[in-house]
Amino acid sequence: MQHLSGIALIYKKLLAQGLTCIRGDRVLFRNVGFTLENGSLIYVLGENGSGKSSLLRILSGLLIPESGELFWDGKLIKPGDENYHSDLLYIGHLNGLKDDLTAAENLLMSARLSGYKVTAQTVLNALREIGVGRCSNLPVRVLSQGQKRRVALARLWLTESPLWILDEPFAALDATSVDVLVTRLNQHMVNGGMAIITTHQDVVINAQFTQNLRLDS
Amino acid sequence: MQHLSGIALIYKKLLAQGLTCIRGDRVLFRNVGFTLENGSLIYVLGENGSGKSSLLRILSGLLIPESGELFWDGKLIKPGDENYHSDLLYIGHLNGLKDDLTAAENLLMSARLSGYKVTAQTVLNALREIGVGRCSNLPVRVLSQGQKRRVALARLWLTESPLWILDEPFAALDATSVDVLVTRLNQHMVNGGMAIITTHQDVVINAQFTQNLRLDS
Amino acid sequence: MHWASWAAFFNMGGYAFYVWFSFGITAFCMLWEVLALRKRSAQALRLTQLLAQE
Amino acid sequence: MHINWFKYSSPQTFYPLAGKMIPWFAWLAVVFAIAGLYIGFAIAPTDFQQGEAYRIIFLHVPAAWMSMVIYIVMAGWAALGLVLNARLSAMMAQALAPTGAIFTFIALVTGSLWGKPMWGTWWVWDARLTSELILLFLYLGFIALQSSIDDARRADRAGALLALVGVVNVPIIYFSVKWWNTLHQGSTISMGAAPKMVTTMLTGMLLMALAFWMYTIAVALMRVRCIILERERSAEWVKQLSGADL
Amino acid sequence: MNNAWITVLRRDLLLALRRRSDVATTLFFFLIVSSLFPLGIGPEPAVLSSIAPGVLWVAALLAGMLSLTRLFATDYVDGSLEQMILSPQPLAFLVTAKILAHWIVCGLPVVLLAPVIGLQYALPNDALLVLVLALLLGTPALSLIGAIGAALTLGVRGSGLLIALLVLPLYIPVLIFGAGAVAASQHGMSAQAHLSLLAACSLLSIVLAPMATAAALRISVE
Amino acid sequence: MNNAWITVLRRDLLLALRRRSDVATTLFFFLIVSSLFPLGIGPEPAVLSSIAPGVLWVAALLAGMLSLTRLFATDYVDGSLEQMILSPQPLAFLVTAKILAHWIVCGLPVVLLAPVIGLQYALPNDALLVLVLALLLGTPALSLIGAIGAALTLGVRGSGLLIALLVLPLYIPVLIFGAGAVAASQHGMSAQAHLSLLAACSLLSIVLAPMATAAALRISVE
Ligand code: HEM
Ligand SMILES: Nc1ncnc2c1ncn2[C@@H]1O[C@H](COP(=O)(O)OP(=O)(O)OP(=O)(O)O)[C@@H](O)[C@H]1O
Ligand SMILES: Nc1ncnc2c1ncn2[C@@H]1O[C@H](COP(=O)(O)OP(=O)(O)OP(=O)(O)O)[C@@H](O)[C@H]1O
Ligand SMILES: [Mg+2]
Ligand SMILES: [Mg+2]
Repeated sequence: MQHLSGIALIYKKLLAQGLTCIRGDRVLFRNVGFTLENGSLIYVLGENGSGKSSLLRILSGLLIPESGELFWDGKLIKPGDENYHSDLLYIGHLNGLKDDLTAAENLLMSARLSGYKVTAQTVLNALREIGVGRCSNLPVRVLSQGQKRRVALARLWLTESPLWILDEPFAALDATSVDVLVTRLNQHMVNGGMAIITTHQDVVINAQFTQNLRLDS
Repeated sequence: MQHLSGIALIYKKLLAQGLTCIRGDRVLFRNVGFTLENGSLIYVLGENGSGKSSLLRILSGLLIPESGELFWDGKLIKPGDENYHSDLLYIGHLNGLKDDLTAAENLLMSARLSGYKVTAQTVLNALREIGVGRCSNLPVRVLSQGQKRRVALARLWLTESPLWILDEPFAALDATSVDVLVTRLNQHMVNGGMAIITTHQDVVINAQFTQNLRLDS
Repeated sequence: MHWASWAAFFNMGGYAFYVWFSFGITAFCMLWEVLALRKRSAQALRLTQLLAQE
Repeated sequence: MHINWFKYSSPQTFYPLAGKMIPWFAWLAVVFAIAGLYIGFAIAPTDFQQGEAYRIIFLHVPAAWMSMVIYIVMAGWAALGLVLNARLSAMMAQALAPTGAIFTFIALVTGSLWGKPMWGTWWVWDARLTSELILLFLYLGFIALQSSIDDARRADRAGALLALVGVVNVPIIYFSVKWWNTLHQGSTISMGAAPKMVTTMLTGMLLMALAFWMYTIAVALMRVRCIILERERSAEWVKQLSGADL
Repeated sequence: MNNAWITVLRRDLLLALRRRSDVATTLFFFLIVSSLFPLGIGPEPAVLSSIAPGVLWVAALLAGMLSLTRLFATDYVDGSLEQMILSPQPLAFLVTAKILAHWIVCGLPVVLLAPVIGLQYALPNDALLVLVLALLLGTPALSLIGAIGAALTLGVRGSGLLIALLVLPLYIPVLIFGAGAVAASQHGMSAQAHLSLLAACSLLSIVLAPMATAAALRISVE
Repeated sequence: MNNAWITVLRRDLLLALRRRSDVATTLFFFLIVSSLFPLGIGPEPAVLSSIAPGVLWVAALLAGMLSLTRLFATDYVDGSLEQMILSPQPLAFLVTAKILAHWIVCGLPVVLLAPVIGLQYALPNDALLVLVLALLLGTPALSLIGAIGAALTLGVRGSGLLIALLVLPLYIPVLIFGAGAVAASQHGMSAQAHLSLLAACSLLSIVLAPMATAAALRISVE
């Protein structure tokens, strides 16, 4: 767990079967299934409100589907599955940052919470990678929308999780940051990682195998 | 004030002089000035944290600049200037929607707050224009990120203000909604409206006169 | 049967208010509950039928 | 005999079944109530200490019993719903809560109306009275929580959790309140003042309690049917129901 | 009345009363808070009636504090506060609508329920009357003063401490005069003086608080 | 101790330190509530000291309530709650760190302040000691039980009062045993039994509350 090199050594796969999601009295999607293996990527596509975020929340275990199962490494994922959580990095619409803490403090705490032993220096490096090194000692409250999002995304440089689930990571980012992020994702794919991503923008990530999951009804 | 046709009958102009903004101990920009007239548009450009949102907040009167003046219709704009506010529509990063009210209720209230006498039908039409008519009776809490943004933007179909200040209106929207919004902006420009916009995406709006305001230091 | 007359029965040995108010409010609560429920189910059914017609 | 419980635990099959059961329980409630009231008013003698006011007992005690029993039954359904993820159980819990609250309210009001002539005051801070009041708060908390969550499934699970937490606490609350009142100076008149119960009185009370039981079941079934209708609005079988199924 | 003002009032009432159960929640909140004291202190009616004024005023204060901070905070977080500031109406004027809504939801129920709880606490009849009157005169001041505090603490960090220390002491006179009025009438004295002072508090805060609140709100969104 | 657990504890304490106004509000509320009653009742030491245990306990209870609403609400709004749920640690375990932080910030100050106020109420020395002991044993249970309510009311519609409706009835045993302990020692009896019961309440809630809270949190983010 100590070394934060990029190489994901874990070879596992995520299997989803017959996922159905109902919110209120609307069926968002029915019978969604896929297999995700090392080095491959899923784009979840669909218009606003088609259920992309809901699917991502189901995949990360935050939302219990109406029916269907998820398997990680061949084992059924149960709610609060610590084994799965330690292999997972989820960044949703919400940044998960505390307004009153500085960017560096936020990042340090969230890495520690995920079980990584990080130092102030590694944290600063991660913030620098995505171009908000200068803001590391500012409370998150005063940062701009894009800077906040970047601080949240800086976790991608601190994690060793093979599976990344990212909900619209590119929203509110400027062009430079989008490029930086794409590079990081490419690197993750090369290292044998897996990713599930939603976005409304056109970005190209190089993966060994790319699937499109369309949710429009 | 009653008719909600698209034609802005008011011919006024916005003049900014020597605006300087300092946050914390960083100078975000210095000596920014421009003139905005009927039918013309300003893109505010710059990377994350360069001060675009801050500039827009200054222009709308929410933030007091370090130095510099703003004139509307030849008169100096003071904090809490009701005359200016009635000619202005500002939509920032935040949607300004109450989670517990339905989309329709939210829109109705915000139009009334701006002094328009609208009916349930006009509100529903506005929501339909931007494609969230189906959600009109759902509490905003259950809507998806893009749907929430669209409800906030539906105000563009209810307003008669000549000056629109929009902070990243396209973020989180799907491709269809972006097109709808661009059409509405084009129409506003043709009607002699004015707009100040920030965005990180590439969208083309047809205005009689377009300025780019770049904030990178 | 130990009541001398109907009047005595209604008088309840001077405790008429307390006794009859108790029974009255109990009856009222129960009747109100049942009626409210009938109204609620009629409403629910009407709504579902409206939905079905659409 | 083998009964397929899973079949009856689906709202679709339960809805008509409940509809058939309601009249039976309703009539039983009426019959028991008439019998209980007859014994209570016509046969039971006047109390030598309290006069006729004691006849409130035929409502007060059964209502107090029901208020406590319903809470436990409700928590049981809630637990079942949480463990088995069974929708119908959660609905049953939700359907029982208002009836339980109403019986608690009746026990409080009738007790109050009894207290005024007997003790000379509408309310004393006595252990039993206080714990009944707290029970009312527990019911209301459950109802308020459920009604302020829109998503039905979430409301079920949150409510179930609260009911379980409450049921763990009810005995603790009951004994703590009891102890509180015995340690401080007790109220001058205690409820033990009622004389030893005569058999006729006991019979009357039991009959009224039975009537309340039947009433509770009938009303809970009615409410469950409403809840099923409201929740499964978009299901095909609900759309095919007509006014005759009311 | 003004259209925008009514809109703000209606919106806040709608939000508070989204369902009928929420109103009941407010009412039962007072019942619960006021039944806590006998459980702590014991059931003797004489003691209870002597603490009744204090209990009711504390319940009013608590209801205010539990809800008022949240009212502005949600507006701040979701951006409706910005929109209110940018509306073509004086902010101090709109703020009064918000405060009125808060008082209707949290102040009025205390006033209405107070006599019932007073009965449980064995208060005599004329003290009950004074109690209702005092609450009617005093609770608006609580809402108004609370609004300043709520506005000042929005998004502020270190200075928040100072502000809490500034605003909360302003509550104390209201509580003292309010509880004093009832106590006076319990002891057979006239409550007139206390009530006039309460009214003065409310009047003063109605003049000053909306402006102060509006100014604080403007600062908070900067 | 566990790394993630300490992180959560440190984060919450740091946040409280940065937002000192919240802490001040809690303490100030406690002060106001407990100094209100002498004003209404008059200065007779005998009466004051007889109501002291009840008043102090109720004040402690209500002060805790005031801060409970914020226990998980900000985490819920900014998404840190999701991240906590997804961390590779049992949620019920992490929750104990949050509750401990809440107790340190809101329970401990009350415990420390109580003897000072007890002096104002003319409590004898040994009763003061028992008061502090009782608060020390009982306030953890308040935080623990309150956490369940805070988790259940996350993101629900309606006023901040709902949490009070859920939690206050569950607080009653703690209140009774806590006030009872002090009253017993005032009457020259042993407070031992009450204190043991208080400890039992805290122990029981330390076993059950974190699990219930974790379950409620999982439900609320759905
Ligand atoms: C607001 C006032 C009152 C409340 C909330 C109340 C509550 C209760 C409760 C909860 C019970 C059931 C206890 C059990 O079965 O263990 C009960 C039983 C009873 N109550 Fe009350 N009560 C009130 C007033 C009175 C009064 C004024 C009287 C008579 C003077 C009275 C006489 C009785 C009797 C005789 C029983 C049956 C005792 C037994 O079955 O052991 N109650 N009451
Ligand atoms: N209680 C409810 N009643 C009705 N519809 C609901 C309810 N809860 C959620 N929904 C619907 O579920 C959908 C949630 O969508 P989700 O957030 O997954 O969309 P998304 O694909 O991520 O959209 P976006 O691109 O805007 O982020 C929305 O359409 C919303 O209206
Ligand atoms: N108190 C402060 N101390 C230091 N810097 C501050 C302070 N307050 C604000 N800032 C800085 O001011 C800038 C605010 O930027 P603003 O929100 O205007 O950016 P933006 O151009 O809209 O960015 P984005 O594209 O991300 O929305 C940020 O860079 C932020 O770090
Ligand atoms: Mg989404
Ligand atoms: Mg910006």
